[in-house]
Amino acid sequence: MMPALITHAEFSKEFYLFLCPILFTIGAIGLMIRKNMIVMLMCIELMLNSVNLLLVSFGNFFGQGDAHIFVFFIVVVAAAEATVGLSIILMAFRNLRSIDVDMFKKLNN
Amino acid sequence: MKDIIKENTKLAPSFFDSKESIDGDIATINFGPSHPATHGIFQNVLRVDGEKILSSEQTVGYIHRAFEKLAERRPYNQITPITDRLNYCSSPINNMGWHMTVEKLIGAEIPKRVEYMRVIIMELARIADHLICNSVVGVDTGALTSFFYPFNQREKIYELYEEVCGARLTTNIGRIGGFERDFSPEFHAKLKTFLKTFSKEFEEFDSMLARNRIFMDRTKGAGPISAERALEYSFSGPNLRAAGVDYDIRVMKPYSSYEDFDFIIPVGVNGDTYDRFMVRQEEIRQSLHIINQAYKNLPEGSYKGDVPDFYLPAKEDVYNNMEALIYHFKIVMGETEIPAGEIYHSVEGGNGELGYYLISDGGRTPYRLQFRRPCFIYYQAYPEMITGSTISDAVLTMSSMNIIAGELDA
Amino acid sequence: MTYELISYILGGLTIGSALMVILSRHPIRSVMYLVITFFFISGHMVLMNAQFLAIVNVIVYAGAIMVLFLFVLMLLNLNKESEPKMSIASQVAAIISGGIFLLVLLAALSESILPPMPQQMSKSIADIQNEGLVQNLGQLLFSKYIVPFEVSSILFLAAMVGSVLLAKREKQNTEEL
Amino acid sequence: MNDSVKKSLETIVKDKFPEAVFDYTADEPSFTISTDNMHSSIELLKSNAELSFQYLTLLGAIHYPERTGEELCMVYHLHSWKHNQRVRVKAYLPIDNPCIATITDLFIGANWLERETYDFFGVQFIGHPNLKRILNEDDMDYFPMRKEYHLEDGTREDKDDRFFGRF
Amino acid sequence: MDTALIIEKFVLVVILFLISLGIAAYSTYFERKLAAWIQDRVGPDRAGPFGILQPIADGVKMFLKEDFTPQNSDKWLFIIGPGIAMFTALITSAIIPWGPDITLFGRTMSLQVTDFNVGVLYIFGVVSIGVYGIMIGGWASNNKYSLFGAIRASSQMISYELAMGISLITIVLMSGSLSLTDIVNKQHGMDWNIWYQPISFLVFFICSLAETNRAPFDLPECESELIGGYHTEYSSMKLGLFLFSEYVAMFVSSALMAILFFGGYNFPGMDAFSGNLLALLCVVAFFAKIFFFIFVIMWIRWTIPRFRFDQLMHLGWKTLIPIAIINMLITGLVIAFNQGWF
Amino acid sequence: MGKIEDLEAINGAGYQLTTLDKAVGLARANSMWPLPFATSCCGIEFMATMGSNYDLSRFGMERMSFSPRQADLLIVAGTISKKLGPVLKQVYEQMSEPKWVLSVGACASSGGIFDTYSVLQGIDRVIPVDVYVPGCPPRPEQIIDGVMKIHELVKTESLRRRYNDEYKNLMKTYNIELKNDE
Amino acid sequence: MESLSNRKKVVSDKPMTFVESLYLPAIFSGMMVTLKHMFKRRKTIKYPEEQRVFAPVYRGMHVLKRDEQGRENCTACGLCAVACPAEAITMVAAEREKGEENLYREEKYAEIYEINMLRCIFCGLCEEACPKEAIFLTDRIVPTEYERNEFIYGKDMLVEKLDKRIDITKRQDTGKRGAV
Repeated sequence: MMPALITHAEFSKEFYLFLCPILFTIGAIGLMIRKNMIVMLMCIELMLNSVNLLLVSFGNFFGQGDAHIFVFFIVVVAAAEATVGLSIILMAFRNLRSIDVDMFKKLNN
Repeated sequence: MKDIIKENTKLAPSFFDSKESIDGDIATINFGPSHPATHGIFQNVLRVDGEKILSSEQTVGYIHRAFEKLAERRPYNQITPITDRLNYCSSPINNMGWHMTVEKLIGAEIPKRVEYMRVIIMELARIADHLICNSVVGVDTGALTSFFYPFNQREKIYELYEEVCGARLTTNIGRIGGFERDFSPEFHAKLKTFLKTFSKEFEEFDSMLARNRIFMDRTKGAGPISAERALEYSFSGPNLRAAGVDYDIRVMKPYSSYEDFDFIIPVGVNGDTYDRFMVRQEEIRQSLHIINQAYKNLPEGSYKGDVPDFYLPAKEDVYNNMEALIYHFKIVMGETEIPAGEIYHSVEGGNGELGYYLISDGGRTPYRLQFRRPCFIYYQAYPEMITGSTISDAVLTMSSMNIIAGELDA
Repeated sequence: MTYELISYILGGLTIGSALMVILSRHPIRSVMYLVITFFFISGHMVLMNAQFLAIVNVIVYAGAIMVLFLFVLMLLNLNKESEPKMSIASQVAAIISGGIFLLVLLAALSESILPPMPQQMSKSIADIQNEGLVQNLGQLLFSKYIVPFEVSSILFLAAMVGSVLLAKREKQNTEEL
Repeated sequence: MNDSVKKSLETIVKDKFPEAVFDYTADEPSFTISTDNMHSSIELLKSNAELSFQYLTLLGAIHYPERTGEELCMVYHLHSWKHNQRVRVKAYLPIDNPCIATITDLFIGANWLERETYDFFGVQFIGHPNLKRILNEDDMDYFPMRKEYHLEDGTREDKDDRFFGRF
Repeated sequence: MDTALIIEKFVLVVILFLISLGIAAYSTYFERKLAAWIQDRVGPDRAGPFGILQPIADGVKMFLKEDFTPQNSDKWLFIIGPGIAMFTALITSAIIPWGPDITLFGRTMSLQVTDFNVGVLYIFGVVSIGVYGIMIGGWASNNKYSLFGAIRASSQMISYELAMGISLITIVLMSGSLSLTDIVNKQHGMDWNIWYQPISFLVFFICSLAETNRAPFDLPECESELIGGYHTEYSSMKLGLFLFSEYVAMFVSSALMAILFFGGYNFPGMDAFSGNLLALLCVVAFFAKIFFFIFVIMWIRWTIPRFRFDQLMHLGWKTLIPIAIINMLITGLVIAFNQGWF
Repeated sequence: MGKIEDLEAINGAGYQLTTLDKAVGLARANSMWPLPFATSCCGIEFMATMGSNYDLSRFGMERMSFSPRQADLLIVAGTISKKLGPVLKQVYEQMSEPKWVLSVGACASSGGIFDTYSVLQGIDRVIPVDVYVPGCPPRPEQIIDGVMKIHELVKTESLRRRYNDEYKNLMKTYNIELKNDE
Repeated sequence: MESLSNRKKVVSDKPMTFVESLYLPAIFSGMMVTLKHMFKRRKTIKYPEEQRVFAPVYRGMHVLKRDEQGRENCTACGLCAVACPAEAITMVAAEREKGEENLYREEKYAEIYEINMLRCIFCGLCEEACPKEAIFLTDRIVPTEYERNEFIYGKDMLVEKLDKRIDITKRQDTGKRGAV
């Protein structure tokens, strides 16, 4: 059995309280500045993952297994979301020949 | 340098083209000229959607060697080496087809023994040809070992050629009027062992592929062509028989005493790669059967016919006999009397109906010699056969059609 | 102390690679950087003894989702120039709003620093250490969270059917090509 | 050769194309026909139920430079499954205007053979779907199988023709 | 953490690394020899006695070959492609238990870099990122054949991962642990998993052939169709890494097959020994099993034809996955029955 | 024309092969991956050379590299027509250094029997050739002889061959650009 | 289509049996075949060390024969050059001078006799064309060379050396025309 690397006493939860919001913000900024839909979807995955990390750190700190379960479900949902999102992008590409978000304005017409 | 290769010649695209040309789903692939699956050199430009082939465009002529022009400039005896290089997998058939054409032109009587000897050599050549085709089908399905086992058998056939004529591949075997020498005792010994051992080792090769499900799945339905379509394309040989038409020159227009032998014509059903493979496999067995018959009934007699206009006199005669010396000179210089006329003679080559359309004006060289090259004629059906199938099928179809570049490009 | 150092270094790398995700022009590079980011995040999880989740993170995100992204990008085969650049102004605006968002987040989370120490909880330290281990997760998943677990499988099914339907090309479309 | 086939061939063809000239001296029966009637005669040979020459064995051209006005000779070899019999159809074309109707509509397999004939002799097949050079390079500016052109490549260095008056 | 442990692990890692590379190098030699034997030939015999220096010659040649980067390709990705392939092939060996503990210099050392308690999942993680190397390499080459190879490789590996995972669940069910050490220890003596799970083994075996791109699943690089597949544009040592990683992966997957189904380092009659002798014999037994599997994989390659792409997909999705699922269900039922759930 | 380097000249100019050069030469000689540019008859005989009876793999050559990038030895077996000349040149240019060329058979080496308007009279008009193998087609023994001649060349060649002026000049006469120059 | 020959037999319509559809039996039987080959005798002839025996009639490198007294047989009639389809033979004839009777058998001899071995296709037509039994193809193979011009073999390479006579009697016996 592998020894636990971080015991409770050594764990610095504050660090993760900074790290995860930063990651989340990077994802959010990416969502705003990129126009490639696939990259945007990737930014969403990044944001989800930062939340995962935060949940794990909290779970570890508070000794609650439920946090891990939440992460598990988030992963499940992210997987489903990615598949559906990608297939939508694929279909949009087939029709519009581009994966630029601005091209979606065409759909209005 | 510049005058040899025109610098402005559009470079024939090789397979190293970037993927920039992929437009969404549809990509254009240069299948050749230098691609491992094109045994020989020719090019197919495929438009593919994923792995599915939408259309194909062929370019041939990469080893065009001007056989027909060359044949107009060479005396009859010197054309035999040229025919070697048509379908080089079975050059004896080409050689003998040419000899028979000339014999037909001058109306020579050929002894039965020569005809039987020719049958033996030609059927050996057919075995060699089909072995190489089927082994390559095996290689293209990925069974690399199936290349080596048939090739070992081919090596034995090479040895047999070597005993008769002194060369392995481009045999220049036989002469107009017969053979240059009788079968040597070594040849007899080697042929006997060959006949004894070949069948067993061949069945071993057959057992590795013929009923293997992976192989069957790969080849069944790959590159099919219906009998009607095949006939419109003027298919011949094993590829036509795979589509279910039992057209075989050996039976339809027997030459060289083929009417004496009992053999069946294997046919397929769908004309797909599996059918072609199986037809060739069975033809190998039938060829072996024919060789057995011919060898058993090999008549006694001379190994050459009485063709004084083409067959060189014996060296002793040249020394001792003035007439023979004159004939010798005349034959070599190509000044013997040759009737004018036109002849079409065809033999069942490794790939199908190999025809020689010879027009003679009585001169030293043929006035015009056109080869009916079966590959050239049926390769044009290739795009139709592969459209709608996958790249893997295209590779298999190519190898199972046995396109020989030398024959294709003349 | 060692572990803190490791986690700081990992954290720096995580942020760096996450930045590269949004900064690289080429989508395939973005994918690669994102994969690396996921690895670093998994590294954090391993540090926190959540090995199961770390591996699941790698398998699902790096091994499946990102491969899918890569696959789609390869199939579409977009050229580098295909993505139009945003105007500098809107980029600056996005960064500023992002920064403000970060500040809000940090402020909100700093409130959440609560002092419930593990000693006050009923569990022993050994229990906490094994929290992320697969046995405990399994126990929880198949007892307390059995209903969500089953529901998630339905979600997957729905996603699968949906994406197949979406990505399937219509018949006449194929004939056109 | 079966005489009845020969006879019926001659009657059927002569019936439709009285100008056809039959020749039985060669190994296969052959007849010469005018260029304009070539396509229809082949169609007749193919579609006539009694003859049914349904297999195109070969087609090609021959160049006779001394025959002024009909330098090129087109030869079609057809095969009949029914009678196991071949027939040769010939037509002569002038070299200045070597045009003949294509038979690709009757036999798909004629496509490349006609392209090859064009490549070698410059015969123009009217109605051919894709008449361009097949074996030689596209930008070749002559038709190499015509008798006046050389076989040899000019760049060969290691041959010395002085000795035996090579042809 | 004690320094001795770190040194011990470091030494172990280096040894493992060398062993993996050495075995991979000599697998190429052995494969050539084996192919030759199968094909009635003698194989390489001119580089050194019996040609044993052949892999070294190949390696030296490849190192000094011109390193070519195609135009318009993504240089960064072009370089890391083979790196990833090699990296993923090598890191699996970290969790493989090579033998029981040995005692050296008064220390008890485990012949395993680390006993990861989710070892089986770790294997999946590594396998699932293994596809990146080929995909990235094939894409970055800027060549259509490479791209085809890459797409084939990725779809093939993703598809076969599933069946592989499901087939492994039976093993996990039977041993009740995700740790490879536990799985090995459960199979003491001759009590190997293969006797209970032959179908699982078959599925796993086929899938590992597919995952390592070995025949009959070598479509990504099949020469007759795609020239070199994903590595068409690679030359020099980058190509070497690609080719090498295939052999390392073959070595590692043979090790996994030995561990999961053939008792790892267990061998019949092992109770008669103890201590370091036992460990030594165990390691020998383990390597014997690994070599046997390497031999079988090569033997298969030189015998049978390869699948077509769609047939490969059909085999994966329509045959192997259902078989694996049914097998898993039956195993689960039997285990439940044995535990008295019914 | 033909041989890439005149060995005498290199050695005579005081350029000594170092031990490293020798070792590398030995390694390269024993691991030549051929690119068979087989067009016709000689290709079949080349296959016979690969077959069990002759077994090219004894020289470490059984791994065919159909991708020029990975090949060390271009084996041109068969007729090269003028139409194919540019393709051959392109394949040669695509090969990465160091590379050697073996011209197998009469057709590739000199045009052989086909002294015709469409056939290139020897591939040395397009790419430099190291070793010529006579025969039409050559026996496998001759092909092996040719391969061993190439080996001799490889063993005695310096590591820096592509940087010397002679090589550069040779390439210039063929209008082949040297890429990736360091 | 009806049968044309009444000899046809369909060979590829055997349906797949259930056992065959299981993949494994065929794979195993194939593997058994390859396993058997693993223990067979190797067919390889290790060429430079071992030589394969050529047929006595093998058409390899040419030789210009001398007769028993060591005189060259060739009379420079040029038939071989005419008979050569590859046009690889070049010769220049010269008259035999007084005192050279021990060198040349006939009154004329070839002053220059060159065969371009790179052009030669070893068809053996020159040997047949020769009326004086002067040129023969032997079972030696032509060595490979680095330079193209090394392949033009002059008389120094072709004429057999007096101290190293090349035995072609076996070839002559086997190939003798007229000996039925």
